[in-house]
Amino acid sequence: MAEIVPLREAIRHAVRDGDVVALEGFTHLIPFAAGHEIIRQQRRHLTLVRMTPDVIYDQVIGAGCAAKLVFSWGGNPGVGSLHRFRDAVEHGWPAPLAVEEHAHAAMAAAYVAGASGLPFGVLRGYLGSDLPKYNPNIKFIECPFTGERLAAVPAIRPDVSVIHAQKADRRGNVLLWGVTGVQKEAILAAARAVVTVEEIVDTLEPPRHAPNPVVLPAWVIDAVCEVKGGAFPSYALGYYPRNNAFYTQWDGISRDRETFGAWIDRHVRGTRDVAEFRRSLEAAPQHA
Amino acid sequence: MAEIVPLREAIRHAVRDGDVVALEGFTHLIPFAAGHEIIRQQRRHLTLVRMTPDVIYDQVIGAGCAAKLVFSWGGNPGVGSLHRFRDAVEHGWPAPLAVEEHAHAAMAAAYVAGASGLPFGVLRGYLGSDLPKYNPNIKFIECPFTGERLAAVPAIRPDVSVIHAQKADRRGNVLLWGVTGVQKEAILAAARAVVTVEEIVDTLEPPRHAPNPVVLPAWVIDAVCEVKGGAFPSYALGYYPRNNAFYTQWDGISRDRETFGAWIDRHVRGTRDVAEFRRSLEAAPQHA
Amino acid sequence: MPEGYTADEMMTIAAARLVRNGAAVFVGIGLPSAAANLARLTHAPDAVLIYESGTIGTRASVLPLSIGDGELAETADAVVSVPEMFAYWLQGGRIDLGFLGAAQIDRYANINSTVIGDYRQPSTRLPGAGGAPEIAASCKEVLITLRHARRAFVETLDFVTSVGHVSGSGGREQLRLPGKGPTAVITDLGILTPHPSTCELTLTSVHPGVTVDAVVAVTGWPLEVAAEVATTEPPSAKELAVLRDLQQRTLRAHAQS
Amino acid sequence: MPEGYTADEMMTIAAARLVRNGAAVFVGIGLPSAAANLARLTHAPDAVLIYESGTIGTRASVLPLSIGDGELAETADAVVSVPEMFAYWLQGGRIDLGFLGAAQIDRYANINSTVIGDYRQPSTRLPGAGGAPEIAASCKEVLITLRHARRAFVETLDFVTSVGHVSGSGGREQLRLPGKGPTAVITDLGILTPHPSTCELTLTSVHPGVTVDAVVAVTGWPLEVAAEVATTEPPSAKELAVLRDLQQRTLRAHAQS
Repeated sequence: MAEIVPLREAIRHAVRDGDVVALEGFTHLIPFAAGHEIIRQQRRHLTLVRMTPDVIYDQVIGAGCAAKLVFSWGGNPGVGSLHRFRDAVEHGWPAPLAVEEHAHAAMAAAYVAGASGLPFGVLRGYLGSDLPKYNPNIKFIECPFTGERLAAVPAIRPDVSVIHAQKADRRGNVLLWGVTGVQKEAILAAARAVVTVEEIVDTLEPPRHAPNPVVLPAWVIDAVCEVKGGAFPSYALGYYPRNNAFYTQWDGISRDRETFGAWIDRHVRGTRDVAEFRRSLEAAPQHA
Repeated sequence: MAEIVPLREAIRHAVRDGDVVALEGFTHLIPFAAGHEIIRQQRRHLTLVRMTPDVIYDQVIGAGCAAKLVFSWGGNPGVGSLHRFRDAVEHGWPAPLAVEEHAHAAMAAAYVAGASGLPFGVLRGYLGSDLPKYNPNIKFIECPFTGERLAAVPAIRPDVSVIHAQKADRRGNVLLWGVTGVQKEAILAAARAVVTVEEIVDTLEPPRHAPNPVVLPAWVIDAVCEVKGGAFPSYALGYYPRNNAFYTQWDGISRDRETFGAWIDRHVRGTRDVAEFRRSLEAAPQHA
Repeated sequence: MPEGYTADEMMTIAAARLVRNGAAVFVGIGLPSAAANLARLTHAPDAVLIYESGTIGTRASVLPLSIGDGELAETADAVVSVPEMFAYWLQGGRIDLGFLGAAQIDRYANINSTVIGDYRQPSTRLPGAGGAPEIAASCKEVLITLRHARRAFVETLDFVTSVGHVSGSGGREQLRLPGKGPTAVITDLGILTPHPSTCELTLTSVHPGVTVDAVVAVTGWPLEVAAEVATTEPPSAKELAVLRDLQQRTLRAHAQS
Repeated sequence: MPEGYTADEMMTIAAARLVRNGAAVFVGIGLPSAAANLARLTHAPDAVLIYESGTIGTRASVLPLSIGDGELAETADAVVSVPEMFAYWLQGGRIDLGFLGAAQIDRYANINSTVIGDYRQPSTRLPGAGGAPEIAASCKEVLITLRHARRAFVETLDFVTSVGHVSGSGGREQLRLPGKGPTAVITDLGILTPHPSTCELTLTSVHPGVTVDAVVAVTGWPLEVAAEVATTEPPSAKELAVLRDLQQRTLRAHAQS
């Protein structure tokens, strides 16, 4: 049953060194604030799971929190490379990063399997691709009825999943809408679940034209944290748009180890929460 | 791409003798009007598929349209037995009815597989049950990662699926909400798809507090038919409640072959559409 | 049977008492629905009622006649598709307590809801499995409710629809079934619970006014009887009042449609 | 290159022309998004644009910067979860046309978007597969767009992320891939199509002002050239106007955020 607690406390209790952690969000509602809190609390040796590791994972990897990444597309969406991710893979900096690499369809099926209590997911995929040569977690099985060859991947079952959503009510029921990605599956597949929300309200109600409202009942969540702006610089539909300038600037910030280090020290390690982080960025020319 | 056509025409084109037909609906939005049209057009040798064959399938079976039933729970919900179904299974009347019997979880997984372009669905199910002894379409497979034993069932791929929904727009996009059962999967798994709706409107919009709105785009549907009251005597959330009295009366009507035959001749074969069917029932004492 | 309440009321109330507050309960139509709602309206206000139609956390004011009544959807915290219900919620291992009924039950709480007689030439074709095999497998705990009669409590099932304790201790483990299976069978006469070591159903409580002999007489196998058979606490005034109020509201509501 | 338009504009417009009206198109960010939207705004008003973020039938007024921009959701006919998108819509075989980009391509239109160099010690770590392997497998037809350069059009891929025509004719059938694979590779210089019998990419059209030799020179294998190489129809005034209008609207909109 969800407890409504401050983010710092939620991360302190839920995320432990060495955990398998999924911070999910498919370009929308990316849990940046929660990722920053993981950096502030200096978690180590995490296995990070995410279909689309982007800027927040670049920061968590660059900050030295990660030992492994399970993913299917790692880029700065709309911009290009993730330089901290690349530096970790190409040069082992700040630490070597083991990689378990999939395609989107397989990650999605693996999350579904995790949420469904199944040990593996099945997909019509990976045929002809080199990925199975390098990832022992891709196997092939035969359909017992037709003999067709299908790919199988083990279920994803994070120790902890963290997502950001638009609203929660005071009982801890969570509502999100718009592009909802694989968030429901990530929450249901995890042993522990943390949700940050834009606001806590008396009654959950999607806006009139909300596409695709998704409700996660309080009893499948461990902690709900009110974190206004918790998805910045990504967006929260109905609250604020994506800060596209930041994504572009990140390319420059992250190319260089020292620039990155100074940025993360000043704006993340040197701040206590989203509000301070935002003020710190605004005080800095070009967000850098 | 959906054409907006009269129900009679839609059924004439979409449903052929010998087809595998799924009229889906989980107590809500049951496509009664479409089922009646199948009876009026005297389709034969159908394989009927449905998780919860209820009164409409009892009528279709009793009317001699069916050769086989694929199902997981066959009863008159809230009342008891389906007497025409039982008569067909127990005494081969009006014709023998072959049965392929599953549990709900397996039927749901089989529809999902059908919608997903997979040849089979996997579930943690059937362990210890006698059902696999009698249904060769239940097999067991091993997880390639853990060695666990899991059940597998072939995908359901109807020749035609028919559902009832609340609304369509003039392009043929369909909106349903409330208990939406396995309808999306039934439509996506089928080679041909027919949807009857309460009303055709200019702009699709779920009501303010609609739980769980589901949109099916026009281009996955072949025919949309405006059939006000098309789910009667089941219900259409936001339009009319379930006619519980009818379900109770059906028990009496259907127990006896002759009473059933007179009823179906008078109220279904003797009418041309839902409006006439409703008037015919209202003119008859006790709907019988 | 003492005056003031019926055997069905006792049975419903005895089942309701076994619903823990806060539990996620997979509810079927009929007695399970009455018991789960009674629990929610009395000692278990935070019980989460879940129907296989996809409605999660329903707070219907009246009992549903079908598993997918409109009020279940309208009063739910969330409504999901039926495939999601079975995959993410039931098979996902989130359900604390499942209710099952049956046409036949055996001494290890295996149940039949498929056919009476031979499967291919049945004397009675029953509705079939529905959600039962996976409810029996995946819920952390299962309660079975049915009326006591020799034709229902049988030596050998005509068909095993869903397993309880299979053929005794260790049976579920051997099949690697996730949940712990039936923890009680609640009838109109008393309560049977699986023996801690053998898993054989044992009469542990009789309802007020019912004798042990009367229960043994309508059980189709030599029924194990606990060394000390309790007498079920009779319905309290509050339990009876809330249950009757619920059922009268239900009758009134459904008479209108 | 003739005056009046850029090579990138020609490439986008050439790709847009291959989008049939009414087609369900799986669109990626960047050039595919520009091409698909251009098609929708010109000859293919009923094209259904689908993004892997779950948005179906989007009519965004500006091009998205990310695959899940808010306007994609707000202007969609339906928004579904990412697992549903990949399972029911892509794998379900409903997509007529998929767009793919690549860092490397070989003569059979197999592509690499994973690494340059050795997988375990890459010289360049690219973003990876994303949806590509299953887009390549399941769409009825695939268009590949990338700029022509020797480092991109290679004799041997460093890594096969997604297959096109595998190792030639019959390769897809042997793998039982459902779709017919890449039907055209559109570059800034011309259009390559798989040879009807060998499936080897063949230069069939050069954009205005581009010579066959220029294309051969930046292709890293001995490029097959069709007996008659067409010259791509230059952009029409309308195509150019609509594309530029779209891109200017996009710049203005994104400058604000």
